Amino acid sequence: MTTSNDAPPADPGNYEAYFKSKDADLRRYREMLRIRRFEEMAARAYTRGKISGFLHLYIGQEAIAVATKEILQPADRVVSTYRTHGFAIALGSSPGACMAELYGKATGLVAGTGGSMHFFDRKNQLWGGYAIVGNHVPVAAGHAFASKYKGDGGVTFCYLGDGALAIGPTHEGWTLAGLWKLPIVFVVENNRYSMGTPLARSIPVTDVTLKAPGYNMASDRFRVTSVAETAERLGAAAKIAREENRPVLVELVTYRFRGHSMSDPGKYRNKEEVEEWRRWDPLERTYRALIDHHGLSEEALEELDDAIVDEMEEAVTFAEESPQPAPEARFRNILVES
Amino acid sequence: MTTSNDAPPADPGNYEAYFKSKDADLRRYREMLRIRRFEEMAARAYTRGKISGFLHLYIGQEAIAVATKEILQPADRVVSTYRTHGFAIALGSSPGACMAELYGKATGLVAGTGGSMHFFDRKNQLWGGYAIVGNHVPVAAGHAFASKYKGDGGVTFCYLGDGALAIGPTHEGWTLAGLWKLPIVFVVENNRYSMGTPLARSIPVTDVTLKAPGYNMASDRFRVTSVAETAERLGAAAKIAREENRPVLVELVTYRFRGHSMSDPGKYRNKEEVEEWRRWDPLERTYRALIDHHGLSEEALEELDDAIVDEMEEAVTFAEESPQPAPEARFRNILVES
Amino acid sequence: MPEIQIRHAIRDAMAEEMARDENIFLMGEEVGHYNGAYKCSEGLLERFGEKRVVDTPIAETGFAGVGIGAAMCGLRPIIEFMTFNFSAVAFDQILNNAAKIHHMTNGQFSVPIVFRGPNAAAHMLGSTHSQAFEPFYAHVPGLIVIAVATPYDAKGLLKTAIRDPNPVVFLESELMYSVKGEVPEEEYTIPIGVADTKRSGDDVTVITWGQGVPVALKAAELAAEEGIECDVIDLRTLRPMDTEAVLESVRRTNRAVVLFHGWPYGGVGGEVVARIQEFAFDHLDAPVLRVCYEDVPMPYAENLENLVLPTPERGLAAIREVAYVD
Amino acid sequence: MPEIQIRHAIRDAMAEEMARDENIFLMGEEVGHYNGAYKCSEGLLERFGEKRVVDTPIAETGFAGVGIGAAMCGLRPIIEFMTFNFSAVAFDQILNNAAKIHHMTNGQFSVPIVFRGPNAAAHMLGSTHSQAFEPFYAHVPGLIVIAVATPYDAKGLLKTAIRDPNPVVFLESELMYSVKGEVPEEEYTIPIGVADTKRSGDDVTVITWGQGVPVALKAAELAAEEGIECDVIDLRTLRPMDTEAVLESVRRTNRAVVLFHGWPYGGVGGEVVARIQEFAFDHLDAPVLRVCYEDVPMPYAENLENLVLPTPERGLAAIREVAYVD
Ligand SMILES: Cc1ncc(C[n+]2csc(CCOP(=O)(O)OP(=O)(O)O)c2C)c(N)n1
Ligand SMILES: Cc1ncc(C[n+]2csc(CCOP(=O)(O)OP(=O)(O)O)c2C)c(N)n1
Ligand SMILES: [Mg+2]
Ligand SMILES: [Mg+2]
Repeated sequence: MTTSNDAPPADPGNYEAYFKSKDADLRRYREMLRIRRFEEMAARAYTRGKISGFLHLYIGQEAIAVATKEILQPADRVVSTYRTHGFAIALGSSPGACMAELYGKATGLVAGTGGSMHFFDRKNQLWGGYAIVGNHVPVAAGHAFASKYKGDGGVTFCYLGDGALAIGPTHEGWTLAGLWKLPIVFVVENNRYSMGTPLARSIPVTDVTLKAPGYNMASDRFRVTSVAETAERLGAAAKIAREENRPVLVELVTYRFRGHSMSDPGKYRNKEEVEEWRRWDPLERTYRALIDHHGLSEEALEELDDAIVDEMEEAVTFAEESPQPAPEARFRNILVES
Repeated sequence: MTTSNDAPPADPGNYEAYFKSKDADLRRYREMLRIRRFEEMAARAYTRGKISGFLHLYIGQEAIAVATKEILQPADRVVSTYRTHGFAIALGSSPGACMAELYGKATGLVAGTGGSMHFFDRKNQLWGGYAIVGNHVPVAAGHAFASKYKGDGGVTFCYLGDGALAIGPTHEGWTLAGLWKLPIVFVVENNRYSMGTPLARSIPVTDVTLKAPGYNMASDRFRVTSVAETAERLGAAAKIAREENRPVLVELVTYRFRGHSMSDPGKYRNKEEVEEWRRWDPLERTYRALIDHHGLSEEALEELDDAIVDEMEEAVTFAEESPQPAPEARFRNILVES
Repeated sequence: MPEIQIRHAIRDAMAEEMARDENIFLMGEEVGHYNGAYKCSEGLLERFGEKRVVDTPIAETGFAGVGIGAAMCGLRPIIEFMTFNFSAVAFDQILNNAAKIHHMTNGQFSVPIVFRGPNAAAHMLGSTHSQAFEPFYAHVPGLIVIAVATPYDAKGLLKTAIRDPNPVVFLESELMYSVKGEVPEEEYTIPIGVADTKRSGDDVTVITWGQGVPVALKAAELAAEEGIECDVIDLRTLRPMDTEAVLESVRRTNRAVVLFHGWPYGGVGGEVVARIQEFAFDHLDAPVLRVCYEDVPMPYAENLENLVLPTPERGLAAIREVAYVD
Repeated sequence: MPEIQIRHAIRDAMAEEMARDENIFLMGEEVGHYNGAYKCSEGLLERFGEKRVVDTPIAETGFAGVGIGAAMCGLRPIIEFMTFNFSAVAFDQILNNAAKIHHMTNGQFSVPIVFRGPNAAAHMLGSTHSQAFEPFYAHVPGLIVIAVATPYDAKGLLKTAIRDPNPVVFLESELMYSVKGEVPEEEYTIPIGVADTKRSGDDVTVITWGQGVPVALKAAELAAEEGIECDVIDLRTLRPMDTEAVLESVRRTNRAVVLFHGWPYGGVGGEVVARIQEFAFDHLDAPVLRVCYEDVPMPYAENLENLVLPTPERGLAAIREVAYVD
């Protein structure tokens, strides 16, 4: 695999390479939009005081979750951070259960014990949902260790932010994965910032893949501009992990359009920067491709959008109408009742 | 700087390159021998039950400490591990105080509070003496941070074992040093084993300098066969750290001839391996160079040896005759009495 | 006296000390350009520059260790943990380096450093972000541990902590950063190891600290309405503990409740109970009770969190119980 | 019954369980080719192979985390810390992952894992290598904490710990690995949460665990020579604690001493005292005393270490004090 720099294709309107199939692109658009609309409604509920605690939005990075779903095989696992709504929705979690979790309701994905930062949905292959930066990386390596131990052929996809590169647990997880040749893909979602800190103030290098040789990992690096390219290249990484039983490092250059969390005004970056990145918003590009390239009508996409908004409004209604956890619930699942 | 492999010069008898000066080589031989004799006597005292706890010997690696002393400047600092006797003796600590520390006596280097693993001797620029693998690396980076903060021109020499490469604190210390461009030289004393674990079971790469680019560090790598070469190349690294204010990684390929600690029989390596490395023992090579190359007599070196043995026997006597710490001493230095 | 928020008392303490001694620097995540995750360092980067207000990557072990190493060289680091939950990844640095270096070097080196940040539960942050860390640090000889609950105490004790030649763990509260209180214009400091009686009464002694203080005061109010007058003792320093202040009060009231934010097992709460029964045994008319978190990981759901947290009502119940009120 | 050393009881427990269930594996530093730093895994690599006896580099956070992740997948890791002192660098994994994953996933995942290794002071290893870690782990809901002091308890409880579906912190003792005792040939297990009375008497209750047990028994012997008969209760499980066993005894003796290896502040010792005074208040004729380490980092020097450690003599003095003997 090659290490390309993070420059986007010269022209956002160039759709030849990665917008080949109308149906696929429509499906991808739909999935990305479902995530975005879900989070926009969550943000609104947060502002209305219906949701508390931390709320970290994935807006701008949806293509990554959707691409992951495309290449995920039954024995595979997805392990992520506190910025997990996108993965849950993409992998098939019910928006109602997700929204109810944000509301801290009994019907939530984890019955209100975790909230936004701890989405886990085993049946949909979502294995978390971790909020201490970097401490899921050794755990994910442990999943890959188990796959190899059992020979189940599964690959673990471990997502981490650019802010998780300086911390020790990430290094130890990478080291053991490289040493023991574990089937795992470490995907660095480099959205340029950890809270207000740009990558250049997080680590001594700007090309994360420069670290790969030190762990004997194969690597790839590119800017996320379409689901198709992301799925193709993540798939190639997974193929190496699966067939050669070794870890692969993939740096995805992406961008979050919202603040770090709801409380972050994002003063550390200027309008121009955000606007420049908006031109490359995979959702926006897919929208344009569907119209300019695949010839869909704005009305058709409008209808699709309305349907999604309905779905997410139902999710909100479900969350609002769901009961709070029973008081005794606070004593449940501390230890496994045997 | 180049990255050379760890192969030794073809012929141990080739003295041209690094045994140029009779006086210097004699001094170097003397310093290495002082360390070796000190530790041999400590080992004997340990077997006689005079010393307890852990005792990690530096035998085989003495050239590194002696070379460090040659290039150390007044504002510089040396930070090392629990395998520190060599540094203490080379940097000028009194063998009596060192031996008394091993005996847990009031006259010890740290008055019997630390023992073998915690040699600290501030006036001789020895800043420890740490026994949790890797946890001195961020601390050493902190010394370098202070040098830069104060502008004292000092360079910190941080020594760590090959076994300290997998652990997170090392990664974090390297990351901050690279990010903040700190004047520090990280010297990996790769003696091939961490306890019974060969490097190949510690990290996914065998060339440690492959990690340098990921931290934006310059690097060097070579096999330690003489004080002169080691001093020259460590000096070059220190020059970069000092003048360019940036961290440098140096991997020293070396070997310990004794077990990990006194309790380790070293079953994990065979006689042949140890014998092969003995041919490259810098002390042995320097001895041969003094005789074959500089024309000294065996008798002369015999005398030198006797004098050193006397010095170390005095150290033992001093330790034996020194008093134990006063009982109240156990309540001292818990907090700074202000 | 002007009323200011705790976050500003903390900022002012740091600013005044940094102005006094240029060896003092502030280091942590988002302390500079972002002005602090909870705005406790607002304006400090602008005033003191990047040399002395240092933004770090997410590497608690790394920057805690750098702080320790810098302190050994005579600098005076203030290390901010965005919250103390994140000090768990730096635990070894605090336990084995900060707390022991002065001792294991036989006094050749000292570690004048302050580790500060918010501690214990905020609101609906889930189990990994709602923990009280004083049980882990107050247990360790070689450390000083402080927990503050008012702007006055925060400023006075932080200045003392910064000037102290020892490693200090300084516990704040995210929930209380906006709490306002009077703080003198003129310079002052508060000594380490001295508790403060925040309310006086002769019926029951309530020992508390940090986030527990407002809960304890409210509980004491409720008790007063029932005619039970409480001494509310804010320990302020958890290690070393002002045992005498506690005993003096218990010898008067013969009854004690310990109210705090944190899990029940052991910890500072257990230590307070153990000392009272050991040194005031003959004065006790009732067992000392603890009011704190239920012994569970903090759930996210609002209703569950509220049930787990210590409340004035639970405090009152304990006060009534030790006072044998029906 | 054959007499075997604790190290072999531990090895046999692991070997028998590994033979029973191939999802069980042992992982840690030097556990394989080196046969264990303290030879607790002697022969296991040879018998079970590299797949199930996994040597690790020095990366406690890494392999603790790998164990947790593997346990979530249905494997049954036994993670050996060469000593628990080195678990400090893995503290976050144990506190925030092992202890919380079952809870924060609402039971979707569980973490059946055992963290085992020697705990507390050995002999002249200095301050960073002589620490008792139960105060840090017993404080945390979501964990089970066990400390063993005999070959019989070690084997029976380790087997139970390995079979338990929860994360277990299993504390051993370097000083006691060679201690011999009877262990039945036939299969047996010991339930979690049940204390064991290691000596019976009606005058004073001595509560102890782990490395404290032999010291407490010796102290009880000395006391017996003076006519004071002690109940010596080995808690064995520190979390959950067998409070009833302690209370039953104290209600009989009306006097208690807690003797253990570790620092005084808070911790398991503080918890035992707090529970006794809370639930047996009216039965106590004297304050509960604690005999443990002095509140200092462990010095290396032999004479100083001996002064810091709890001894039978110090135990006897406390027993006499609570018994009001002269
Ligand atoms: C060990 C630790 N330190 C600090 C934090 C607080 N924190 C939460 S998210 C975050 C920024 C992470 O940024 P990045 O890894 O780039 O992920 P992103 O938010 O951009 O998705 C910080 C500092 C934490 N959760 N854990
Ligand atoms: C965090 C931690 N884990 C384990 C240990 C136990 N231990 C002490 S030294 C050592 C081996 C270190 O080997 P290396 O780093 O190569 O240094 P060397 O002994 O070869 O000089 C181990 C495992 C420790 N001290 N700290
Ligand atoms: Mg980021
Ligand atoms: Mg080594």
